[in-house]
Amino acid sequence: MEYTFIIVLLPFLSFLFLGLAGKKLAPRVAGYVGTAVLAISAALSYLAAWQYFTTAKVGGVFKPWSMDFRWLNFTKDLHIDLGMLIDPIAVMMLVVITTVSLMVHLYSIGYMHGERGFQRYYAFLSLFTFSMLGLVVATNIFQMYIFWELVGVSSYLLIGFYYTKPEAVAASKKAFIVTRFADLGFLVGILLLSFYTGTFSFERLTSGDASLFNEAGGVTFMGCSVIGWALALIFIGGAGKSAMFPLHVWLPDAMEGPTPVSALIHAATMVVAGVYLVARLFPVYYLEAPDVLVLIAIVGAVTSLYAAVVACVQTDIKRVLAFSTISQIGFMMVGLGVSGLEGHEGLGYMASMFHLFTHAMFKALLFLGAGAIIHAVHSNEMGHMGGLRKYLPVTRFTFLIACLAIAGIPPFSGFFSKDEILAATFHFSPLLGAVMSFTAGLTAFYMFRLYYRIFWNKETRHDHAPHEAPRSMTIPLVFLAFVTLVAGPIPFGKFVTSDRAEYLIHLDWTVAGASVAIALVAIALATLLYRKESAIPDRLATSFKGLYTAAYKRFYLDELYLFVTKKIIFNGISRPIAWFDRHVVDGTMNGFATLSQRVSCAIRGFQSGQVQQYVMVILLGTLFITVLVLFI
Amino acid sequence: MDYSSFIYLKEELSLIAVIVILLLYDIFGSKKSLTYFQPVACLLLVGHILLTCCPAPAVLAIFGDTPAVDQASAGVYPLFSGMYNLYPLGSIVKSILAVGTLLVLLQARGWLESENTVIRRGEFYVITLFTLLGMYFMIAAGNFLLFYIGLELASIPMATLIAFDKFRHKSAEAGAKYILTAVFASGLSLYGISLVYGTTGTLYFADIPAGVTGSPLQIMAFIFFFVGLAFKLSLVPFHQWTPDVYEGAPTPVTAYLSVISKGAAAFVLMAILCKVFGNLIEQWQAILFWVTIATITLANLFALRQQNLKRFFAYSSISQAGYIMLGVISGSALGVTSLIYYVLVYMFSNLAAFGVISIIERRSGKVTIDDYNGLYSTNPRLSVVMMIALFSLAGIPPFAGFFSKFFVFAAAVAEEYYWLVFIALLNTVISLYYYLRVVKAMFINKNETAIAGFRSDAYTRLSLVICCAGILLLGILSVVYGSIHHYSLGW
Amino acid sequence: MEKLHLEYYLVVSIIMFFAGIYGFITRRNLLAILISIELILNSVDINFALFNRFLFPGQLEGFFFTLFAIGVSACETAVAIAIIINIYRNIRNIQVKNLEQLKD
Amino acid sequence: MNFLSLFVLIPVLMMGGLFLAKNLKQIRLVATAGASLLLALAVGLVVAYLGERAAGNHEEMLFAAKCLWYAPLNIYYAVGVDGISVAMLLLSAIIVFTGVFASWKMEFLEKEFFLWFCLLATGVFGFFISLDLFTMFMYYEIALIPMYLLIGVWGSGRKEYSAMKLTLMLMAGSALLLLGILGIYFLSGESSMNLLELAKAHIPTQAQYWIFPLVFVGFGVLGALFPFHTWSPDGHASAPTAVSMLHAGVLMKLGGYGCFRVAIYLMPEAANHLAWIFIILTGISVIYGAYSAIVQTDLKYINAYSSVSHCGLVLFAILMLNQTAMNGAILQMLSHGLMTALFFALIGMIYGRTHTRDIRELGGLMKIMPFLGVCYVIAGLASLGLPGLSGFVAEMTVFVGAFQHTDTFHRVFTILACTSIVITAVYILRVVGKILYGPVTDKHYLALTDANWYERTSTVVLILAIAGIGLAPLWLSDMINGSLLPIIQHVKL
Amino acid sequence: MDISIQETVFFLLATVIVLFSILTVTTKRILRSATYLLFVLFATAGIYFQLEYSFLGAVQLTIYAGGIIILYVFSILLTNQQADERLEKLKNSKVAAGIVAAVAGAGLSLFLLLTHSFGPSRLAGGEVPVKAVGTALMGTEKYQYLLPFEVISILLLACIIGGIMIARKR
Repeated sequence: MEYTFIIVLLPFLSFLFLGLAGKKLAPRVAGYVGTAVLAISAALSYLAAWQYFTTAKVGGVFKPWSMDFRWLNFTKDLHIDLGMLIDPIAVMMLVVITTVSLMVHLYSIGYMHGERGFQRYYAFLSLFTFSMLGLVVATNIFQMYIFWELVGVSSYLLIGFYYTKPEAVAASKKAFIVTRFADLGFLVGILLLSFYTGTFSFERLTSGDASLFNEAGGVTFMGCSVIGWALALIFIGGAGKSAMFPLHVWLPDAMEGPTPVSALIHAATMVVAGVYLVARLFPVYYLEAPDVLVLIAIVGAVTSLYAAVVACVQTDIKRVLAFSTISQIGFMMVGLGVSGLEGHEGLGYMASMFHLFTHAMFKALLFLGAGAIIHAVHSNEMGHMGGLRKYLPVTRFTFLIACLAIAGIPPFSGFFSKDEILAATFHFSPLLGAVMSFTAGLTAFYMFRLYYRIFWNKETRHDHAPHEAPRSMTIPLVFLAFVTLVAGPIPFGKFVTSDRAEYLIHLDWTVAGASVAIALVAIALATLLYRKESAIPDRLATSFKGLYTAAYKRFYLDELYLFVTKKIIFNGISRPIAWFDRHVVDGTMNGFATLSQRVSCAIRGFQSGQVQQYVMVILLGTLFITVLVLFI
Repeated sequence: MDYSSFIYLKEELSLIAVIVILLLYDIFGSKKSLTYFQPVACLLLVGHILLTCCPAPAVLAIFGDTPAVDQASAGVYPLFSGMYNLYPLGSIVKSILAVGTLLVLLQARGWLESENTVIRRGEFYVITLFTLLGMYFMIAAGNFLLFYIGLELASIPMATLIAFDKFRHKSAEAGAKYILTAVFASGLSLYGISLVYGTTGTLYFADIPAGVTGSPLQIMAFIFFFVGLAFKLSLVPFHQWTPDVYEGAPTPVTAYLSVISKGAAAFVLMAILCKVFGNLIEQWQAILFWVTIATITLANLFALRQQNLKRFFAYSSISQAGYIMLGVISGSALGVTSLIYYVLVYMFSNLAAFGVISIIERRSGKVTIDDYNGLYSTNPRLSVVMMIALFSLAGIPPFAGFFSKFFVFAAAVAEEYYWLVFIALLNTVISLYYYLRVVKAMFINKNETAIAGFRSDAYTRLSLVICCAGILLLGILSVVYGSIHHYSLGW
Repeated sequence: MEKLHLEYYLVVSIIMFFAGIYGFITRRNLLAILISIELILNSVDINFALFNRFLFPGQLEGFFFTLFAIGVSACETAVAIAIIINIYRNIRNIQVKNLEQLKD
Repeated sequence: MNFLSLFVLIPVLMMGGLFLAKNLKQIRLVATAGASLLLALAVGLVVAYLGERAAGNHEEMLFAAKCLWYAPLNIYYAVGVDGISVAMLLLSAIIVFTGVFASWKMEFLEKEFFLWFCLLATGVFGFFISLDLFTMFMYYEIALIPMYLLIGVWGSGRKEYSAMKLTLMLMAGSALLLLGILGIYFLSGESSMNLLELAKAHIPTQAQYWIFPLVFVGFGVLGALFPFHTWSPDGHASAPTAVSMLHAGVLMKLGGYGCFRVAIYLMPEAANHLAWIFIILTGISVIYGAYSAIVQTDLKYINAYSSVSHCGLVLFAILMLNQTAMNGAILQMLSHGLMTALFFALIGMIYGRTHTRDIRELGGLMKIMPFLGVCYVIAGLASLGLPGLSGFVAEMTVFVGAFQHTDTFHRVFTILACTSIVITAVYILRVVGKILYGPVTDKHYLALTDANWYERTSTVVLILAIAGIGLAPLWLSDMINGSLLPIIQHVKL
Repeated sequence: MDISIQETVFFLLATVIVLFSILTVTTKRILRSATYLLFVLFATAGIYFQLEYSFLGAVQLTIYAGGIIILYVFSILLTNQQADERLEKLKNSKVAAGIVAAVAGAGLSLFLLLTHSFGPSRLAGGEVPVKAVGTALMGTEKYQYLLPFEVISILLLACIIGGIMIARKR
């Protein structure tokens, strides 16, 4: 399996090449180079997947394959290795990433055509792909952290691609800092975990060897075990990347980046890194800190519901998709949170991974479709769209497929994965299941609201007729739509499960039927409200003004963040500190100087120029010293 | 009557010979021949220095007659039955002083050749050398009488040097201030000596320690005596004459006062404290502790504000004296080595600075720090010399001042004077500030009307080159310190 | 002289000494200051002679010190007076208050 | 004379060459040749060092040589290097090299500038090769004093004030240090200034309690230890480019290196007992510097405060007294040295074009000078600890090392120190966003040109070094680790 | 109370010295001051005579009274044109400072002197023969003063040169 190394390395070489030589290349060539390299990577990934899933099974369990080389030594036990860990989820992620990335690369040739910094764009895309691939094949948690940071930076660079646009710059900054803040949790979590277990290695951590955690046994902090804390902190890192409530604020803003970037990073790959992280460490979570898993489930559910509600009222199509992404990642988190480890208990895990897979495809499809629409109308606002079905037929159909998939309508892929999550959730807690079902309904509603507002509804005037995107953009759409269509029945449990053993999927029809029913009702409602131009939505908005505005404003979370950063950190901490530094600390230092000068001026009269005074001082000095020595 | 002892007074006798020759030359030389007065004087002094530098035993060996070495303190040859002590460290200090005097004389040439002073040129040389001779006797004295006469020989003619520019009121005023305070201080000192005599019954250094019992009167006597030397060293609170006199005196005389006179006094003070009042070590260490702190701190505080460079250097030299006291207070061999070394380095540094001040004052009449603004743009070499000197005074490596400061601190720390060294060290920061003020004026400040560029005379240049060489090499060549240390081992 | 203790003489010399100091500090004429100094030196001379005579009559150390001190004080006086006269020539005045140009 | 002395000799010879140089061309020739020679020598030293170690030479100090200097005080001119000094020498050589290119175009007094520059270099190199406390201290001061004139003459803004403040504060630190050194010398009972001999001797614990703070604070002033760091913002802001580079890049490392070599190494008991005080101070430095940097508007101030934070981390890590953290400290010194030098070089180049360093007046520079912009972003990313660049390696090593302490006190401060990576991100991105991105704020900027060849040389060399450490840290880390062993054994009591 | 002649002489001299010392420093006229000084010096000489240091007394009379006082008188007369001390009143603060300094100093010295036990007086010897003085001045043995004698001659020479240099017109 050594060649898998090349999968990761190729994008990096491409990045170096494009980054250093890009300026001298024609833009088109740069695009081709990037795409070609990705194509090789993708091909190798498929090869690897095929080879792995066909050969790696030993005794009914997929055996991971790994290679390592030492990168940095910390202590006797702790060292960072860089390497490749090939196991089912890694292979799955390789496939997802290379596929979506390839599609995005291809799509971007058309979408980014004529943009300034085209070469740079491709360099960054390659960098991102490299980082993401490195992340998923990480053999140890520190390697993951390394690539974790790298994807963060590539995301930053890509969100800020239009660096002359202040909004883009602000969004990129926000994205980076919020995730960085979460990464702090991740880092501390790593430090804690590694300190007590003495290893970073995933293989050792997830081996189920309880002796690793012996040292931490009994160490508690604020009533929870220290490993629990470590895992919770690590989850914070994942929550940041995966835009879990309340760390999701960066994701909607990140839509300022080019749309294909949103498709790649902020829909399909990077944002699921958190899910992947939890999945990677799942055995540890399950065995050492089940409480944290419950926490994860709750956070996932809250996020999911929250995002779905907000998505219902957004008017920027990319924002809607962004909230939809947040919501769907919430589903995945819930799936993991409710899952058990072995056998049928592991349904949630399997479902979550499956959903990750299908979601990557259809969400990328949605974003790329949105890109095609934006490409056509040069706007993100729903208000500027409507009635586009005539102009963009390919986009429309692929978009519809994706909408159906995400709404959970069989036989589209989303139905299968989501349904399993719901089943697992109901199995875990009916209440949570109900919430998630409701959220699924909301999902169907806002997706079709989106669909209708774009392609149906009232047609807006355009300066020039919108036209279908070029071939390079539509091919990816079609390809992804195809995957979305066919991915559903994939026997996913054969490949990716919590215990790496085979899992036989059987649909729970009560749950499935109910959810499909809910979805259909929601779609019907959306059709009613938005298919034609109608006053009902506005009326609803005015009658539930408070709720509507709050949801539109995303429940004021951004304002809260702004308040915390601007008012508290910037004005409340930094300014006083800077003032303190200049006036108190530095003032003290200057004070010494001033004091010396003052004293110097104050005593000048002492040197009066009168010789008699001098003599007097000599005499008194002598007497003083005498008295001092003799009597004191 | 055994007059053979005289032959061992090679330093003093050769200096007297130089003085006499110069005196006669000045009186009887024709006007034309007097134009060579300067070179002749300097050459004679060089000869004298060479003779001084020859190790005493080597010279003594010529006469084949080595006097008995005092066993109690190795290396000391008492002459005139103890009236006069011949010892290597003394000779080293004498030769250092002589070199310093030579440098001063080199720097003084330009000034002496000016119209007003040329007729008093001969006197300047003779009197300067007389004061030097006085210091020699101070250093070599083995008896308070000889010490006292030496002290007066070093200070009374000095007053005439200070008042040398007699038509300039400031010079005259400085002279008067100096002689009045000097006489007063020597009066106190004399009173102290009288009480020392009264309580010990002898004036011979060698015999006094036996009589020093530490009675209160004796301590008072000691303190009164101490005032005389503290005055010469300008330790606080006996320092107030210094700035006024330094400012008023002709610059070469200021240089001479600040270096030669001070260096001699420092060494003599240490010698007498250790050799004569060794029994009072607790008392004089306590005194020096506070006096040193006061000296360094107060002088630094005063120096902060000075504009006139000569006054500035007066305060600087007061604080330097404080640092010298760190060597004295230790009372150890390390201390005396450091002290001599410090004096040597200080001499080169201060004379370099005064050389620059002197030549600039002569060429432009300017002596304030502000006048030096932009000096580097017009007189780069002088500025660099000045900067090196200032850095050396501030104790910045690789200049010798760093080493000398380090050694005096080491000497004091060796005797566990941590707080004293701590305060002294903090004061180095203040002193660095004011030294940098001058550097700043020369290098950083801009000035449209900077002192015009000029070429200094060969004598000044020679002296500055010697000084700079000294500053640069003394630290790096450890042999100087090593040899001083070699002779101080018997301390 | 049995009844005349050393201390009697010493008291006299101390009074002379500090009278001199008082004079030095208070007089305004440079020559008057110089005269005060003579008192100081003179009192010291007495001290030496006294100690020699009363305590250590074996050798003449104090005696000679006095002898030399008288000579030295003569020198001092001569030079000081020369300087004062020079000042007088410069500014036609020998008040000590005129010696305050140099200060700070 | 052993070849380490060349590190001192070359700058001195350069000074001689500069003194004789007649025109700008010759000055540049001398400076470039000398700096290249130094760089080559440093690289050669690294190779030679690794070779010796690989050959199984386990002496604590390699290439050691000494000759008696001041016999009465038993002072030697003693040189020798271990992995740590080798690393620092390499850093210094790189920064001197790039500094020469960064000051390719001086406006006036080129010769003097390079003379002082070489004196500074002499001090820096001498400090790192010294094994004798006396020479170490001497070189330390030699390195400090040129700063005064370099800032005072060639600086900008409130240069006189800043130069004076910097010099006085650093000299006050060195005054404390001197007392500490003398204390060590006399109280160790060894009457030796040699580091290795002193380490074998035992300084009485009681004495350590007062000497340690003196030495630590003395060096700490240069390492921007709170609250003695205030020279840094003003000093850096006023200094000319190359001087800022050298000062932040190398000179501040003297502080950390000294704390480590002298304070910790020679006084292990006091280090163990008093570390907590300084951990608090350095912890404050780390956070405080970062927070202060957030609100600054002058690029150099931002960077200066950032240096306070980063150098605070160095001292913080040293005080953790374990091998990993100390290794991290050394790596952080290297990393901070390189990236801060890069920062200052870039700021200098930007300032040289726009004549302002106020981030409120700058904007959109990425479009106008993409090369500088990209370099600035890289420097920024290195500063905020992006993997693949040096900052990450250093910071992670520090954090992992610091986390080896299990008590709450250390934990809390470690986590506090960790938070600095977030704050760092905030101010770095703020600056990058303001000055490089967004619309161009001043039409005049449109006419500005991108970097020249010499500027490119300077930045590229630095970036290569940063990325080199960031990508392949193992050899460096192992080299340092090997040399830390004896020290750690010593400190572990 | 039998008061010997010695005592009478001493008290007489002491009175003169104390009285005129104080007058010397307090009188307003400088010429008087010089005259009072002369009296003090005479009385001092008297003390030397009483101590049987006749040679010293003689030197005192010749050098001090004969030489120095004359010098003073001449210079006072030379400079007395405007320097009329009576025109200005002494500043009270200065007087107070002087008195404080002098009294404090005197008090301290007296205290220390009078509490010090000098040991028994060993009055002996009688008059010092002039020949012994001469021998001591020319000898190099211990308690002989050839070297100081030579050095003081140098001092005198130096002062002569210096004095002339300052005092002469050019």
